[in-house]
Amino acid sequence: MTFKKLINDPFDVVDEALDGFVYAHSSLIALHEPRVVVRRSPAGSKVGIVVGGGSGHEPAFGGYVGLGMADAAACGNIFASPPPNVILSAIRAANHGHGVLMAYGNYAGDVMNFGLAAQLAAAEGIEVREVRVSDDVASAPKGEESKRRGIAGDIIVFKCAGAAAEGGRPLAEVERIARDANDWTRSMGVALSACEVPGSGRPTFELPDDQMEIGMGVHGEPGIKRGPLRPADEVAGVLVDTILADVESLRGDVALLVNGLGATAYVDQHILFRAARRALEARGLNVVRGYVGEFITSLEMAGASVTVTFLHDELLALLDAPASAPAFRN
Amino acid sequence: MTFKKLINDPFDVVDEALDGFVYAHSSLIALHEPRVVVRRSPAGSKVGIVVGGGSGHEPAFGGYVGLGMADAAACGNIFASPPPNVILSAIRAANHGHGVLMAYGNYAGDVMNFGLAAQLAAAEGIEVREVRVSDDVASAPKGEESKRRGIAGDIIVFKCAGAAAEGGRPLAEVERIARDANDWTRSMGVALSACEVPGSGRPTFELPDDQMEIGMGVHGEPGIKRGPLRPADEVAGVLVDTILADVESLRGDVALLVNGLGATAYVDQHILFRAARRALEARGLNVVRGYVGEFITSLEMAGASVTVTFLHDELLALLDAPASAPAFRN
Amino acid sequence: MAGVRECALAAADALELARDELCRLDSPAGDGDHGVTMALAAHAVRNALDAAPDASGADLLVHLAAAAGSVGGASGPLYASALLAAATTVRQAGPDTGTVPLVARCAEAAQAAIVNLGHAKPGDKTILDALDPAVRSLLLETSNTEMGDALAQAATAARAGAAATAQMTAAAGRARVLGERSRGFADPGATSMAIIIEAAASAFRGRPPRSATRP
Amino acid sequence: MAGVRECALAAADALELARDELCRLDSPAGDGDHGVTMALAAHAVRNALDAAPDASGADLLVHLAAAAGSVGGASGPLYASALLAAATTVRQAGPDTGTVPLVARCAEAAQAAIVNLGHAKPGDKTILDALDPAVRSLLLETSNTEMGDALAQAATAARAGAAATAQMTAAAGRARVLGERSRGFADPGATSMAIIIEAAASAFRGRPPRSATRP
Ligand SMILES: Nc1ncnc2c1ncn2[C@@H]1O[C@H](COP(=O)(O)OP(=O)(O)O)[C@@H](O)[C@H]1O
Ligand SMILES: Nc1ncnc2c1ncn2[C@@H]1O[C@H](COP(=O)(O)OP(=O)(O)O)[C@@H](O)[C@H]1O
Ligand SMILES: [Mg+2]
Ligand SMILES: [Mg+2]
Ligand SMILES: [Mg+2]
Ligand SMILES: [Mg+2]
Repeated sequence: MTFKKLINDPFDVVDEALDGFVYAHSSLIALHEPRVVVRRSPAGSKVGIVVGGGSGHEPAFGGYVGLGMADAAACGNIFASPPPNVILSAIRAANHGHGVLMAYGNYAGDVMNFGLAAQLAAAEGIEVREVRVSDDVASAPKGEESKRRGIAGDIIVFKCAGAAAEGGRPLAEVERIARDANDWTRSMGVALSACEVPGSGRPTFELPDDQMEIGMGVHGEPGIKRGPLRPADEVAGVLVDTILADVESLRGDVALLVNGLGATAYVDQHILFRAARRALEARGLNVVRGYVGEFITSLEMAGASVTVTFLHDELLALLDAPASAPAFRN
Repeated sequence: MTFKKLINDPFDVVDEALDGFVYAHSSLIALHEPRVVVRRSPAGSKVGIVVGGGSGHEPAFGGYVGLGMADAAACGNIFASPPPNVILSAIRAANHGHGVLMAYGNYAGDVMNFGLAAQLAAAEGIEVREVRVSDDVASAPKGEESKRRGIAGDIIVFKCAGAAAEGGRPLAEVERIARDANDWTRSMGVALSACEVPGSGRPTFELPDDQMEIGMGVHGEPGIKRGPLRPADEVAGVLVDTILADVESLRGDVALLVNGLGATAYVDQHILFRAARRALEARGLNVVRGYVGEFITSLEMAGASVTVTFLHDELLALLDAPASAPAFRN
Repeated sequence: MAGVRECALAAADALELARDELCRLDSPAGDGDHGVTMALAAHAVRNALDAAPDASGADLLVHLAAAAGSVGGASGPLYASALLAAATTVRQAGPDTGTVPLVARCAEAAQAAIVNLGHAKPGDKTILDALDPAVRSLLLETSNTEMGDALAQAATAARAGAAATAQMTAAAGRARVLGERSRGFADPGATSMAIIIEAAASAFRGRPPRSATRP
Repeated sequence: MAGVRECALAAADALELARDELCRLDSPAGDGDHGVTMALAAHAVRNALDAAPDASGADLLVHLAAAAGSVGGASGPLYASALLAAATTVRQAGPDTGTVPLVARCAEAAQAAIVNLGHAKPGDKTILDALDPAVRSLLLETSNTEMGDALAQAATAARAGAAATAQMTAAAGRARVLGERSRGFADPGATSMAIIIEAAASAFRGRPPRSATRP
């Protein structure tokens, strides 16, 4: 089975989509060059925030450019990190002389490309720090946190880093905060069906009709195991339990984010949110902030993930700070 | 083939989903009773706006409750209009003594249920007016506009009516504006694959692998014909041409809204937006406002629609007025 | 002898069994939910019956109307208005309950209420295409006819009317858009109406309704 | 005789033909895009070759590195760094071009660059598992070996290395998460590397690369 798509030439997907997206949000964002989304009115004197990654995850990453979030997003091909020169442009656009923090998901390709871009930027005298989001507990065991993938936790890290930068904090502080947000954030998801990279002619994976993939990444990379499809309450229980088992000292207040991967109906996402909230509260945690919707998708994949951020006062204040990006407003 | 869902009991879908949705947006909205979404802080002295319809269209309709939009949304079962008593509660919650305008899509069930509710409200002394959104050009020929279904044009009508009410206009004016917004708004969509009403055990329709349904409604009701799947530029051309053929005097400035039905990737929606904008501009129109995303979905249906609002100064000002609802911010 | 309560329970049973069939019929031209909507109505009907163990026939009909209406959609208000009209007819009849002519007058009033609310007419491929032949069948009976026989005749007429909708072009409800493409399958609302009348008839005969015998 | 340009064109042809195969290999453990990424790289390579009709071998390698790198992902920077290292090696060699030992030194430098950037090692189920045996094969050759023969030997070694990845457990890249479940299919990056070396060999032999003969 292949997926029905409303596209033209598969190789033009990213550029045509960016054209439409940016035009529709032109009060907030603009294209700096073909693959670099920037704020419509550049921010003033502050640390610059660059986010980015492969395309196919819309509204990530261009949707998180705006006041209180990122200054620029570097966009790659579908499911492929942007190359160093695109990231370098984003760094230059975001730089206002106070240094730049890059926050991106921890994938081999992104690590290499963002790393190369940081070297190029350093050669131009721009101070660049990197924080790799690594919230997906399914992607490496405890003790190997730095090997974990970044999934919907991206949004929490972008939000906190963006708020810190907007609040005038210096680069080292913004970096510390982004790292702290990442350290306190854990996610895990399930996939119910695959998606198709345009031009590839095939779904990214095959899953029997009655099965789900537990721990699926946001590109269709397999998870940790397959199991029969279960009711939302049970799925939420498994995800929440796995997340909580990974954390040592459970704090009282958490933010809960449920992310739809693309093809899963909003009613399902909302039901999963309710189920995850109840699961967290049944385990003694207090869900004080909630977010539900499609924050980082996998084209038309079906499934969803649960993200929990264990809050302290600083993180909560940063989450609540004003933001005005196409995909996140406060 | 059935669809994989993250739900619990199919009969609990609507209430569990509303619980999750409202909790996650509790800074803006609240549940007034199980199926009535209201603003968190009720509006002051102004005409009340009630919207509503079947569930399964999320973020419609609860997502359009908030400052500058609706005061209350009445939510039905999946794809089923809410019953009169639920609508009556919404009317009561929205009423601040200046009358209530109800705006909803023109479907047999909604017409009956909202009509009955209006009679009940009138019996309580609440002045109620109704505007039925009827933007879907595929659902009845020119000359029979009042038989047309309401699809994504809902959002334009809700926005304009909400802004007018928030601006302190009296009921007759708010009604006139809502009607005017509807009169200047036309939509048409395509479906690429079906969805499944929870508990029904089957997709709402069957569509061969290489076909699309042209003129599909937002509930999986069939459209006007089937045809082979075509590239986005061609699909946009057909939709735009059909819309423009329906309008007598073409005005210069338009707002363009592209709505994803649920399972279609955002890149596809963005590409369709770009294609529709180019098609409109090639035909001499000027796209001065753009909206793209999932505004009114059909569970996990794949497909998208194009909505064009032919603008005059008053409508543009109302579209641009401040709004702060879960699914629409200005 | 069966009364409103027994007929309603039989109808609830039959509608729940017919859930898949009614969804299937609502798929080609509608939105695929009619079976779910009627199953929700059946559930509400059971709750209403439980909540009013001692209600009279007319009162029960009012409770049933509220239950049917609570599901919304197109069929909710149509069935609700039909049941309300029947309740009014029973009330106006005073002590004269449980006779075939009264049931015929109830059915007639129900039909009028549906027309009044939905503005459809027989031949439009709606609920009315099952109800109208049933009403006409009932009006032909005399007070000498057994209730069970009268309802059985009406059920046969309703089922034939529902079956005949397969050859009709929809002129009301969601299926209207389809026009000619709406031919070839029976109308879901007409089918649920036939199922309900069949269930009422079987309640009087002490047999399970036709639909309940299916797998 | 074939040079950098002919090898690059042959590789672009072969990669475009292998698009489906490389996507298929990237599906079970990766994100299904490797064929698309390498086809995009092939497209960029053609543009780079067209834009530099008179460039020297070393300059062409730099342009090819930019083209390969422009596609991003994991494979973009890895192939880019490999090509850049090869360019540097050619430059340092001065006039001594087109010899088998120089090609071997280029391949060795390319491998070192990939290790340096990606921190993987042979056996991790990556590009290196095709490149490493090819490098070792080339280093065994002497300056007396025909270039075509040397590359053909290297291509055979690369293909065998790529095939052997099917039995490996991934320890780098996206597939790492899968662990044991990653066994049973060849690594897409190792396969594209084998295809490229095969294409280079066939350019020297004037034959179409192996992959191009498939349907
Ligand atoms: N105006 C009307 N008059 C009579 N019956 C109608 C009318 N409109 C719709 N119906 C009936 O309602 C049925 C559909 O009911 P249902 O699926 O529950 O509602 P919805 O169309 O809201 O999904 C149709 O098959 C038809 O018989
Ligand atoms: N650290 C690494 N070192 C060497 N090769 C690697 C490394 N990480 C990934 N690869 C190679 O990249 C291939 C995947 O390439 P591609 O699919 O284009 O990138 P992505 O993983 O970004 O989708 C893998 O099959 C593997 O051979
Ligand atoms: Mg990739
Ligand atoms: Mg319905
Ligand atoms: Mg229906
Ligand atoms: Mg890949």
